[in-house]
This record gives sequence, C-alpha cells and structure tokens, in this order.
Amino acid sequence: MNVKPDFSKGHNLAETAPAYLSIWELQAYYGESYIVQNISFNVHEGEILALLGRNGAGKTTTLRSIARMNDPQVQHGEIWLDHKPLHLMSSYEASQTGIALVPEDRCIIPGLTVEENIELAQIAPPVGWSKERVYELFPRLGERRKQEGVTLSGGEQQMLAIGRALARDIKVLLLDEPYEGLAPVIVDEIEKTLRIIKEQGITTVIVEQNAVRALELADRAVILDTGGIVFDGSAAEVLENEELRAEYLAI
Amino acid sequence: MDVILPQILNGLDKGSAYALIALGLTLIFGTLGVVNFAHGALFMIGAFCSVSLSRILNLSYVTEDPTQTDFLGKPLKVETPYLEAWFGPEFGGALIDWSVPLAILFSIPIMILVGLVMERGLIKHFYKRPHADQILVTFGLAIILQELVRGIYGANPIQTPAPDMFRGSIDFGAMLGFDPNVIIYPYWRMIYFFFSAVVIGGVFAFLQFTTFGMVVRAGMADRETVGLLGINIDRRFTIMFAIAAVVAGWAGVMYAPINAPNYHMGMDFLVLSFVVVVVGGMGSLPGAVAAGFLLGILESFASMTAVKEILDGIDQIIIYLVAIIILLTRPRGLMGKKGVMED
Amino acid sequence: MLGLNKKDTSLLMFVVALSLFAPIILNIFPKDSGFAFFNGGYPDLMQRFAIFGIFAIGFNILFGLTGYLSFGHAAFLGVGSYAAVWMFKLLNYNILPALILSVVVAGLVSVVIGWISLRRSGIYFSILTLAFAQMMYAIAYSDLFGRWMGITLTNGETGLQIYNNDPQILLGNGPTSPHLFGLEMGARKVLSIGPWEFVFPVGYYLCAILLILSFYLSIRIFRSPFGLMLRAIKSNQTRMSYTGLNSKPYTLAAFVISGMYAGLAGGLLAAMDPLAGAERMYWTESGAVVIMTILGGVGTLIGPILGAGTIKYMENIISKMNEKLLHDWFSFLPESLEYAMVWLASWFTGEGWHMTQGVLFMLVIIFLPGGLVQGGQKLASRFRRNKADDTATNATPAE
Amino acid sequence: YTNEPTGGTVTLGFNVPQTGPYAEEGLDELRAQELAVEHLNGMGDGGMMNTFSSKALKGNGILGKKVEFVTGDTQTKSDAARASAKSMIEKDGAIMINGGSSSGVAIAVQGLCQDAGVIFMAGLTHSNDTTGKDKKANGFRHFFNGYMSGAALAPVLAKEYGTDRRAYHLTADYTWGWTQQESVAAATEAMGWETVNNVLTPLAATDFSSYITPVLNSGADVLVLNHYGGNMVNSLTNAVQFGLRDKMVNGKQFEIVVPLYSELMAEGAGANVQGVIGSMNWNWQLTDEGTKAFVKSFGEKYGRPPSGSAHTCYVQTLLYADACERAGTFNPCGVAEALEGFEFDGMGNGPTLYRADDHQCFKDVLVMKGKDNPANKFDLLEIVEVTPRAQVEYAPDHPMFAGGDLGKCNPGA
Amino acid sequence: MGILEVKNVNKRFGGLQALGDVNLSVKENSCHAIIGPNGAGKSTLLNCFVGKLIPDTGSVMFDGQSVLGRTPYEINQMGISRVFQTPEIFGDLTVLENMLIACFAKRDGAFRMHAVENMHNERDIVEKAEHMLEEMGMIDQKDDHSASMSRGNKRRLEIAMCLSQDPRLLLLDEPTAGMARADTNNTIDLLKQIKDERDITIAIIEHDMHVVFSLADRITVLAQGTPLVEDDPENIKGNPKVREAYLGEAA
Ligand SMILES: Nc1ncnc2c1ncn2[C@@H]1O[C@H](COP(=O)(O)OP(=O)(O)OP(=O)(O)O)[C@@H](O)[C@H]1O
Ligand SMILES: Nc1ncnc2c1ncn2[C@@H]1O[C@H](COP(=O)(O)OP(=O)(O)OP(=O)(O)O)[C@@H](O)[C@H]1O
Ligand SMILES: [Mg+2]
Ligand SMILES: [Mg+2]
Repeated sequence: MNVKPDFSKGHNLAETAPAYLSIWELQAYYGESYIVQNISFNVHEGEILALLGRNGAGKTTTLRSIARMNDPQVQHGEIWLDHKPLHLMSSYEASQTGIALVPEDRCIIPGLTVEENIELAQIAPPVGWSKERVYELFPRLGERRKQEGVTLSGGEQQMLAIGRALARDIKVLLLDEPYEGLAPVIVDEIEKTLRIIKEQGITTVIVEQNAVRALELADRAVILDTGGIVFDGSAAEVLENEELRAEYLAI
Repeated sequence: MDVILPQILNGLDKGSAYALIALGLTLIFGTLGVVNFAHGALFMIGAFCSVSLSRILNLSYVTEDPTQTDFLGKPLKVETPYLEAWFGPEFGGALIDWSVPLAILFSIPIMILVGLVMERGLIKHFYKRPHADQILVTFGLAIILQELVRGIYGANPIQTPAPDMFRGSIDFGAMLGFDPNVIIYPYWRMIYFFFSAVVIGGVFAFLQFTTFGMVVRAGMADRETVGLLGINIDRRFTIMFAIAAVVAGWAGVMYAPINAPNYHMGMDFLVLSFVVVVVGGMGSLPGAVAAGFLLGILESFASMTAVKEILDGIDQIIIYLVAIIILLTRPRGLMGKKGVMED
Repeated sequence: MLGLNKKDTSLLMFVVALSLFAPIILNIFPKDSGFAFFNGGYPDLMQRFAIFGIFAIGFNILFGLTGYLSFGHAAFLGVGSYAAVWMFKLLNYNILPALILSVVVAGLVSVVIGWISLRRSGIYFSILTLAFAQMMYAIAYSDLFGRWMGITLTNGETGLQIYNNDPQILLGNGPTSPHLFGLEMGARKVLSIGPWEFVFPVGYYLCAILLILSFYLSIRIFRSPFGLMLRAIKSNQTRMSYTGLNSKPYTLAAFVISGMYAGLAGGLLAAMDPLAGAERMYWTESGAVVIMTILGGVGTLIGPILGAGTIKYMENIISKMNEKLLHDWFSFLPESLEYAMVWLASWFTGEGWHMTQGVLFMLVIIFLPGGLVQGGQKLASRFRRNKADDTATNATPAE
Repeated sequence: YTNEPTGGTVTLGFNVPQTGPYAEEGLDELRAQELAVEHLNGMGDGGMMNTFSSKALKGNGILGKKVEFVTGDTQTKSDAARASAKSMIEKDGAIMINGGSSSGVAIAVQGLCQDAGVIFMAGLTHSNDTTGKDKKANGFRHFFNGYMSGAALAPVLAKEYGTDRRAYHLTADYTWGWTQQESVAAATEAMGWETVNNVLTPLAATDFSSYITPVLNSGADVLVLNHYGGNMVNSLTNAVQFGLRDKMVNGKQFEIVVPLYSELMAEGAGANVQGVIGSMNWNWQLTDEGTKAFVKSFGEKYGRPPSGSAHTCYVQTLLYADACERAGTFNPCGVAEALEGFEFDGMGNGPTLYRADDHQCFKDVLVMKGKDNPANKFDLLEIVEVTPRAQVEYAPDHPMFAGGDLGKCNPGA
Repeated sequence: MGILEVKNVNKRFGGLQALGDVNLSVKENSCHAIIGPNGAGKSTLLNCFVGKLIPDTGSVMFDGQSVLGRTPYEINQMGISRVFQTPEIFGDLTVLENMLIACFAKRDGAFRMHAVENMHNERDIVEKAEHMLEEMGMIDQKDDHSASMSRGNKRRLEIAMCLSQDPRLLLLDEPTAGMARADTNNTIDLLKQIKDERDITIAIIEHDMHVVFSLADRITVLAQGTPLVEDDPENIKGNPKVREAYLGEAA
C-alpha cells in the first residue's frame, strides 16, 4: 500500500465496493504527542463501521480528526468523503459536506434550550430532519423542549446530541459512544433508528465500548490499539475470533 | 421636583453614554468573551472621527493679510477652508458646521475597518487564551492607539461643536409649567439620548429577531460544537466585533460635542464601562443598558448638594458603592447569564 | 537545601545573586560611555525593582495559583504606605514598626475586602475588588474619611508627609530620615573602578533582603500542600468541594497573604521615600501589577520579578530619552536621515514611552504566551540544544 | 553638597508632565527650558538674559560650566514625579529640579528636593500651600498663587459685574481647588459679593452637567469654576452648553469666572471662553521689553507664542543660574541665600521680589478675558488689567498660608 | 436502620416533578443499585445526598445525622464521596496531584493552613496516593497531565480519588460508562474487594446491567421520580414491569 490511490475518483483500497469515506495515512497529534499513528481505512456507502479499542486507543481522536476539529492537529494524511477532500477543510466546511459527529461528552450548548440546540443545527445548509421528526424519535426531548439543554439528565443529553446530528442532512454519522448512559430500552430504540437511517443510505461510524452490541449492528469493524490499526474486516469475523476479542477488546 | 427632574435628565444622558459604551463592550466582552481593554480606545477613535472630519472639512489654503500682524509682528496668515471657497460660505460653511452628524456616516467605514483589522489580526488568536492574556494584549493595543492619536492630535482637548442650530438649550421647565430658567436642557444632549435609544433598539432588534444572536451566544459557549453543526462561527464573530466597534465609535462620535475629545478619554471611560457591564450582568445586553442608565442616574443624584450633605463626597464613590451592593445582593449582576465569565 | 528541591534552590540562588549584585549588573556600562544612559543602577530604581518585585510576587500567589484576578491590589499597597508614614509621624523614623504596621493594616483590610469579594468568582470578583480599590482611592484622594471624622488622615492629593511639628514621640535625637535602628536608608557607598561607578545603597539592600525572603516564602507556598490546594481551586472548584475541601478559607488566605505582600511593598515605598500618595491606589496601579505578573509569566515563580523589573525600567529609563539625546545618538547619520530617525524614535521614547510599553505588551503576549519566563526558557533550550546535541526537549511547564 | 559639579558641565533636571492630561503644558515647559539652556550657554539671541536686571549671567554657562540638562516625565502623579526627580538626582547628578504642572506634584517634588539637598524651582503650581503650609527651604516658586488670583480678580469683577452679585462655586475636590476657592471667595466677599454655594466636584468627573443644573435655581448669577485642565475645559463647555451665559438672573446677565487661566486650556475650551474672566501669571501679549524678547526668541524657534507655564519655567531657570553666579557656588544653601529677598526686573512681570520668608515671588498679576473674535488659535485671551504687585501682596503669616515651616536649607551630602 | 435513610423526598424543577415521595434505605456495608429509565431522577436523588441540591420536602439522614442544609464539603467530611456522571477532576494538575488532594482532604479536613510545609515531609500521604494508583493500575500515568487523558481514564482517576478517601458511603453515578470492558471488570473487582475489606457502603447508578447484577445486593428501580420496586437482583431481573419499562432485551 505504498502507492497513493486516487481517492478523488472513488478508487478504493482492496475492497470491491467503492470507498465512500477514505482515511489515508492519517497522523494526528495533540501538541507534541503523536496519538493516531498513520492509519488508513475505508468506509463504504451505507454501511455501519464499528471502530473499537481500549481506553486511550485513539478512537475519539480519529473521529475528531475526521470531523476536522481544531484539536487534534492532523499533520499528515488525507481524508476523502465522496470525492471531496475533507483534510483541506475546517470543521464547519466538513459539516456542510455531510459529516456529523456526536461527541463523546455530548457537547450540549449551555445557555440554549433543547429546541434552540436543535435549531442551531438547522441554520447552516444542508438541513435534515425536522424538529418534529426528532421529537418523534425521542418523545422525551419533545417534553423537555423549553428546558435548558445542559440540565437534561445524562441520557436525555445523549438523545439530544444524536437528534441534533440528525437535524442536519448528513452523509456520514460519526457516533462516539452513543449508548453510554442510556437505559437499555433506549439503546434498543437507537439501534433501531440506526438501522433505519442505514436504509436511507446514511453511512455510520460507531465507537462503542459495548463491543458486542456494536458488532451485532455493524457490517465491518476496525480495531485500534495505541494509535494503530490491528484489525480491519467484517464484524462477524471479530465476533467469531476469540483471540482477537480477548487481546484487544477483552471480551 | 424642579431639583429632581433636571437630575433625572442629566442621569439619562450620562446614562445613555454609559449604556452605549457598555452595549458595545458587552457585545465583545459579555458575548464574545474577550476582555477588551481596547474598547475605550474604540470610543476615543469614534470621537476623533468627528474631530478628523471637522479637520478635513476645514482644510484651508493660506493667504497673508498685511493689514494685521501675528504674535511675532509678521503679516497675519489667514486660512480659508476650501469648502467655503468652492461652495460659497453658505453651503460650505453649513457642511463644516454639520461635521459631527456627518461623522456618523464617516465613522462607519473607519470603525468597521478598525474592528475587522483588530479582530482578524489580533483578537481572533485570543479567544481561547486566558482572560489575563486578553487583558494584556488589548491593553497594549489601547495604549498604542491612544499614543497614535496623541502623536497626531496632541494631548489637549479639541472642541468639536455641534451644528449651530443644536447648540442652544431648551427650557424644559417652562414647557412643563415651572419657572423659566430652572430646568434647561441642551438640544445636543437630547439628541444624544434619542440617538442612543435608536442604536440600542437597533442592536437589540438585530440580535433578537435574527438567529445571529443565538449563534454567537452558542459559539461563545462552545465554539467547537457550533463548528460541528456547519456554522462558520469565525465569520460571525468578526461581524459581531465590527458591530461592536461601530457602536463604540458612534458613542464617541456623538459624544464629541458634549465634552471636547482628548486622547485619554477612552481610558477615563474604560473602568466605568467595565463596571457597568458587570453590574448589568455578563452576557446580557438589556442588563448592560439598564445598568448604564441606573448608574448614570444615581451618579447624577449623588452630585446634588442635598445628598452630598448627608455624606460628604458620596458622588465620588457612589458608582462603586452601588456596584458592590448590587453584586453582593445579586450574584450575577442585574441580569447576568449563568456561567458566563464566572471562572 | 532550605527545604527546596534542587531546581528551586538554584532558582533561589539566582535571585539572591541577582539581588546582591544588582548594583553591579545594572551599572554595567562605564560612566562616560554612550551607553551609560541605560544604566539602571541608581538607588531609587533598584529599590523600585525590589519593592515592585515583592508586590508582584505576592500578587502572583493569589492570581497565579488560584486564578482569582484581583483588580484592586494597589489598594493594599496604598494602605501599607499610609500606615508606614503614620508610624513615622507618630513614633519616629525607625522603619521596623512602620513595616510591621503596614503589613498588619494591609492584612486587616484585605481580610475585609477579601471576605466580601470572594463571595463571587470570575469577573464579578475582579470588579468587586476594583470597586473597593477605586472607592478607597477616591476616599484617600479627597481625604473623605478624614473629612467625615474631622481630621487629616491621608492629606488628600498632596499626599501624607511628615512635618516638623508632627508628634514623633520617640524621635529624640535620632535620624530625621527613615532608618533601621540608626542605619539610614538613604546612606550609600560609592565604588569607583576605573570608568565604572557602582552605588551600594543601604535602602536597596534592605529591600533586596526582603525580596529574597519574600521570594523564598513564595517558593515554599508554591510547593506546599497549601499551594497545591490553591491550584486545585483554579482547576475545578466543584471537585474541590466534593472532595471535602472548603475553598473559601483557602482563597481568603491566599488573598490576605498577597494583600500583606502588597502592604509590605507599600511600607517599603514609604520607608525609602517617606510620602504616601493616593494615586498609588488608582486602578492603573492595580492594573500595573496584573500586567507585571502576566508579562513575566503568570504562575511562574520568577516571572513576576522579571515583569516588575521590565516595567519599572521602561518607565524610568525610556521616558527620559529626550530629543536632544536622540539627536546625539543619531548624529553620525547624514542630517536628513538623522532627523528621520529621531522623528521615528521619538514616537517610542520620551513622552512616547507608553507606546513602547504597549508594543512590548503585545509582542510578548503574542509571541511568548507564557511571558518573559517562556522567552527565557526558549533561549535556554536553544542554547542547550546547541551545546548538547541531544534529542528535542519537551518544553517543561513554566517554573 | 549633593551633586557638586566637578567637570566642565553642570546638569539641570527638567521634570515635566510629558504624558497624561497636562502633557501639552509639560511639552511647552520643556521647550522653554531648552531655550533657557541655549541662552545660558550663549547660543541663540539670549532672550530675556538681555532684559534681565541682573547682569551676572555672561552666556558662558553657569559659573563657567556648560549647562546640560536631563528630562523626566512626572505623569502628573506624585509618585512618578518623585521617581523621575530621584533618577535625575541619583543617576544624572542633577543639581536643580525645575518644572511641573500641578500643585500636588510640586509639593511632592519640593519635599523630595529638600530631603535630597538640591534646589527645586517650581513650575506651574498655584496652590497656596506650595509656599504656605508645605513650603520648604530648598523650594522656590515664581508662579503666582490662589490668593493672588483672588486679590487681582475681585476688583475687576466688581468693576465689570457690580458689587451686588451672588456667586456659586464649583471646586475641584483637591488641595489646589480648595485653596483657590477659599481665596477667591474671600476676596469677592470682601467686595460685597455673596457666596451662595460651593460644591466640590470629583477630579475624575468628565461630565459636569449634574453639577451645573442646580446652579440655575440656586439664585446665583455668577458661576466660579475652580477647575484646571481637563476639568475646566469640560465644566466650562458644559456650563455654556446649558446656556448659562445667555441667561438673565436677578435682572443681571449671568457670568462665568475661571480664576486660573492658561493658554492651553483656553485653546481646549475654544469659543466657550469668550467673555469669561480669569487671571494669569503672565501672557505673551504683554508689551514690556522682557516679554517681547522672550516671545521673539521662543516664537522664532518653535513657531508659536510661549504659554504662561513655559514662561515661568524659563524664568526660573535663568533665576537659578543667576543666583548661582551671584553666590559664586552651586551649593544649594548659597543659591537659596542669593535668591532670598532678591529683587529683579525685566523678566516680563515688572519689578519682582523673591520673598525670603516663604520663597514666593511677588509681582504684577494679569486679569484676562476670553476674546470675542479671536484671529487665530493663539489669540484667545486678552489682557483686561495688569494688577499691580502691591495689591496682591500679603503677610507671610496670612492665615491661608499658615502652618508651614520653611525649615533650614539642606545642602545634602 | 440503614446507614442512609431517605424519607419522603420531593423535588420539583419548575413544572417538573423530578422526585416524588422517594423513600429509600441503604444498609450498611451493602451495595445498593438505583436503576431506571433516563430522566427518572436518579442523578437528582444523588445530588440531594451530597448537598448539590436541596429537596423541597423530606429528609435525608446519614448515620443518624441530617445532610440537608450542609455544604458539599461538610457532607464529604461526614464520609460520603461521590463520582460524577461526567468526570470531575482537577484537569490542570497531574494524576498524582489529583490523588494527593483527596488524601490531604481526608487527613486534614476542610481547611488547614499548611502554607510553608514541605511536600517531602508528607511521605505517608504520597505513599497512600501512589498505592491507590497502583491498585487502580494507573501508577504509570501518575505524572500525566490529567486533562489530556482519555475519558475512561479520567473516570478511573475520579474513582481512585474517592476511594482513597476511605468514605463510609460511596456514591457512584455511572462509574463504568465509557470504560473498556476489561477495565470495567477490573473496577467491579476493585469495588467488590474494597467493599469487603474496608467496610464501605456503595450506592450506584448504572445502566450497564452487567455491572449492576455483579455488584448489587439490592436494587431500587426508579421511574418518573418514584421508586417502582425495591428488591433483590434476582427478583428484579424477573419483574415484568421492570423489563418493559427499563430493561428491554438486555435482561
Ligand atoms: N486534549 C488532549 N491532549 C493531549 N493528549 C490527549 C488529549 N486528548 C486525548 N489525549 C490522549 O490521546 C490518547 C487517545 O485518546 P482518545 O480520547 O482518542 O482515546 P479513546 O480511544 O477515545 O479512549 P476512550 O475509550 O477512553 O474514550 C490518550 O492516550 C489520551 O491520553
Ligand atoms: N436543573 C434542572 N432544571 C430542570 N429540570 C431538570 C434539572 N435537572 C434535572 N432536570 C430534569 O429532571 C429529570 C431527572 O433528571 P436526572 O438527571 O435525575 O435523571 P437520571 O435518572 O439521572 O437520568 P440518566 O440516567 O439519563 O442520567 C430529567 O428529566 C431532567 O431533565
Ligand atoms: Mg473516546
Ligand atoms: Mg443521571
């Protein structure tokens, strides 16, 4: 894999389906510390990819790099989404291109109500789900629409973060531990939703500590360890491969 | 009543100056979260826009008048403004006379430019830095701006009168049925009050009836996330900064006829405007405006002899005393938002 | 040594050496050379370096450790000065009681102001302290307290001075200028070596010793469990209280300690020059100590001293560069160029010294976010890198 | 003695406000001081050295030593002023300090010079205290003071506005303001005026409207503004804005008085000074030989007429130099002795006495009035009357000046 | 009589009844889990124990003393420690320093003026802190800047801080959320061990049923602010109401 593929034309790495989101030789730093160490992987249109690994493996860092956050700094590598060079964009441009990140700490904006948090997502084009549709998915949010977002319960905040991402018209949804803090019934609910939006053609990358659950949902899995990729393959493979699970996922 | 009323009027116009300055400051400080010690300098630059325009309109050519002598006994140099020469003393003179109101327009591009350069070139890099760093860098900038103005215009105050027709005063008392000559009020101060009311209303409307305000507030609370939602927050911050600069500049432009501008007028207002903003409550525009008028009126009352007889010198400390009382009784000032600049 | 680790000991030794040899270091240029103008080794300026160093060290204990930005610390400086001058007026010129009273009074005042202001945090705290200080300034400037009580307390704008008809009950035949048990502060020894001339003033050495003690104390505070608690307050007050710690007494203690430092500095100002003026309490003076601390490096040990030194040096040396001097300096140039240079330079010198200050603030904070200390570290690490060709050293947190 | 000059030069220290509200005034002082040094060193046209009644100065420096000078910025703050004076004394070896533009600073620096053992030749300082309560043996004041302003103004005011007037005072709340107010009120009351009220205004005030509106229904028909600098510019501007000058009260035209005028303030106040009466120490429009020589030499060098404070600083420098020559030494005690009781003329103020008891100069005082149609910006004031010296003299133990102690001259170490 | 007695606690937020007549008794040296749907009021209840919120009515007694009206630090000094749902640590300090603060607070109480004391003379405190880190398996990271740790590690640090205080009652709000499976298991073991060894009572909120059922002696199910059932883990698992309202397929 020393030859740089031509992503702009939808070329792929070793896979048959065309790559939709391509990460190529990504190297990301927090200040001086080298966190994501030269990783490459592909995500295909409409699939769900599970990005797994221990605490501190660099999962969040990878997602943040793809979403083009200021921190970490990407010092090398390319990211292409649907022939568009994300690595040349800043986070708002990436978002307008169709990337949505549900951050691990939810990042509900203080000072705004639930409703305003969603409206905020609908200011810049392209707009996705309507407020009503989000409330339909999470009736809880509808009940709390006038409440300040940060006073929501932990799980409600998680719903808001996901709802806010869906309120934009997205191509790729990056979920950083979406099940965390959610009641099991709600997790079921979200899982269903993810399957629905998958059918609508939205591509999803999901980071989750509840690896089994994620793998059951996902088509493919990528496992990270100390900033490098140690596995890239189908989700079922991981579920079957005891050794792999024991070594990198401890399950 | 004839003692109280004039002081309310005085308080209103003092208050409108405070409110206008605090409004601009709170856009930058309470909304963008930058402790902008250069805000006073923006006010001062505004005032010097008036001075400059009046200087420009007064550009003159020089002739010698042999019939008179100057202080060294040489023929006197007489200056005639080009405007008068070109348009005749009638119209040309009127233009010169109207330099302050014209400066409102004149100042817009200048203040926007100053605001843009300041934000793009400097403040942009300081949003995430500690407040202490913001203080130092904007204080440094304020000093530089101030010194530049001093270098160009000198340290002396420069009279910049209002148009002739607004120079007089109106006998309010007589209109309301009091004795004449008791409650009088200069036209220009009245104009200043209405002007600031319009500007304040305009800014409110802009932030209230557009989503702009919400976005900027959100961006201030969490830039990253707002960026994640596809919003170019940097551009909006820049616009906000430019608006604040224009508001500060206008406060200065219109203030020029009230008190002759000098290069350190910004610093004179600086501390006071911070007090006003904080007393109003961080992040609250109505708070800043309310605090401005409140403190203006209280200050006026405190300067009444009857009040000073109760406590000698109260007029010197009233603002600070009231600020302390308000901040102790209301944790976040009059209408402060929770969590804004509380750590 | 002295309960410090190696690094801190060497830092302390550095400050000791700097203080003791300041009269030589600061007068490094021969008396008749063109550069003699830049010498800062005269008693008044050296004393100011030390005194404002103490002021800034104390301020840094509050601001650098807890993050509480007081914008009214000059009030304690002023109070200290007034207390000291009153001791001179009532007792005699011995500075010991004066300094003790300065520290005590400043401490008491800071307990009151701190206790009230610390009920709020962030900008609200800053404005509360500012409001207190401005009130005290106004009260001192017009001697309102004195007026309310019918006495002279601060002597208004003129400043509190010592008159021949003051009580001075212990004066006797003692010296009529500030002294420490007979050792007059104004006394000095002049040492001339060839073209060099060095002045060793008694007053300066007293200030220097107190500076060293203050600095030592501040290192101990920084490194103590107490210092750790203060940094914890800056970091996360919620966690602090759920860990079972009451942050209020910690912040108040830090506030009072730094107030007492300021009081000591104020007392020393009066001891070096027995006059106390109200403008010492004006907000710009409070702002100055904030700026000294940031300029040097907030939260670093030595930064505040460097910041104080830089600002006082500029205030005293650059403001004295007048056009005549500039013409002398640039006289080697052709005349038109000379005038152009003088014109340019005069924006930044003499009456333009504020401009230089503003430019310096901006440059330092833009290029050295950690203040002068960071600049020093950068230099040092480059130096080290050049010397020993080893791997890139990570920038250590500012010490 | 302190800083005894050993080489071929002698260094004078010029300590003026170069920054802050009085910066322009300070710069004008500096111009005059540089001019004085030039003249002392025999360069230029000699200025007032030609008209000075004492002929001790020869244009070869002082006592044969070339005069050099250093400058410092007082920032109009006592602390800063003392710091810069100290640096001139301790570092540059200045033997005399001259300049300043406010009484607080003058008193602070005067005290310092007394302790350090150098001569202080005050610049602009108008408070009675400088040569009253706070007088010092090493300090000398050429400028006039509040008492003299009152004494000079009162008769003119009585003549112009009548003796049946009710005055309302606005007074800057610090030492200078208090002493001037006291002096002016006493002098006008002696003429039959009534003082209706005296309101103290904060130094920091920029808008005086709330102090001015009560004037209208106080029954007063004269407003006395005991303000200086920016305060005065603003309070006068505000008073005119509120239409005070157009009002008729008690059947009389309302009038405004500014007891202490300066050219730079008048320039700052612009058209608002028209018709307003005040007093000055000296003005370039005087026609005596000394004034003419000084204005010519200053005007040719700097393209503008000198201000009153520039004049005082210039004269003080010459007086100091002359005293050194006459005493034959730079020793402060010798110089002080030569200055004490010195009578001279030709310096623009008529025959003048440096009184030994309090080191205050006694000379004519000018009463000025804002011109109605100024031809240019230097021509804002006109001389109404030159009040003769006898009329403004007072006893050294006058109550307004009591409480001080000159002490003994201090030659330092 | 349990160590923590909650009687008739009510709490309203505006129009929302967050807690309605909650009665709860936590037995000494047991592990009591509180579960329930998102927004049920679990965190709110916990906040009432530690002084962050004051209930509108009702009483909360810890070891026979009321905690109401006391400040958080006083309550902590009584022996209640709390781990937050989103990690609260001293981000500017190193890991070891974080631990030291907890240890000092335990030894010296709410305030002690040890302004010039030397850290070197506090060997025992440092040792204690390091020992705790070792137990948590974080000793390698002791000099790391705590803000730049991954979130799972932040949470572990927070737990370590609380444990180092030897609390009598430890309140855990979703302690293992976002923690890798392996570390979750380690934490469960650690908590078990600590409970047995040190005579600690634990109250835990958790959505991860694995954790709940491995640790809890007793479970309260909270729904819409009121306790639905309180029972042994086995019975809860079988309870149909709980399954429907909360557990979904997970059980
Ligand atoms: N702001 C930061 N500054 C410096 N280092 C950081 C920062 N954030 C994270 N790191 C480091 O980067 C590494 C990877 O962190 P990251 O958050 O990507 O891990 P993760 O896989 O998401 O772990 P977790 O499952 O715990 O969330 C960790 O070692 C962490 O210490
Ligand atoms: N300050 C507040 N103002 C208004 N409503 C609040 C406030 N705090 C909490 N609530 C509401 O009270 C309810 C209970 O919240 P709480 O945080 O206790 O839930 P929880 O049981 O911990 O849920 P989760 O499992 O999702 O964390 C929620 O619906 C929440 O929106
Ligand atoms: Mg993560
Ligand atoms: Mg919760």
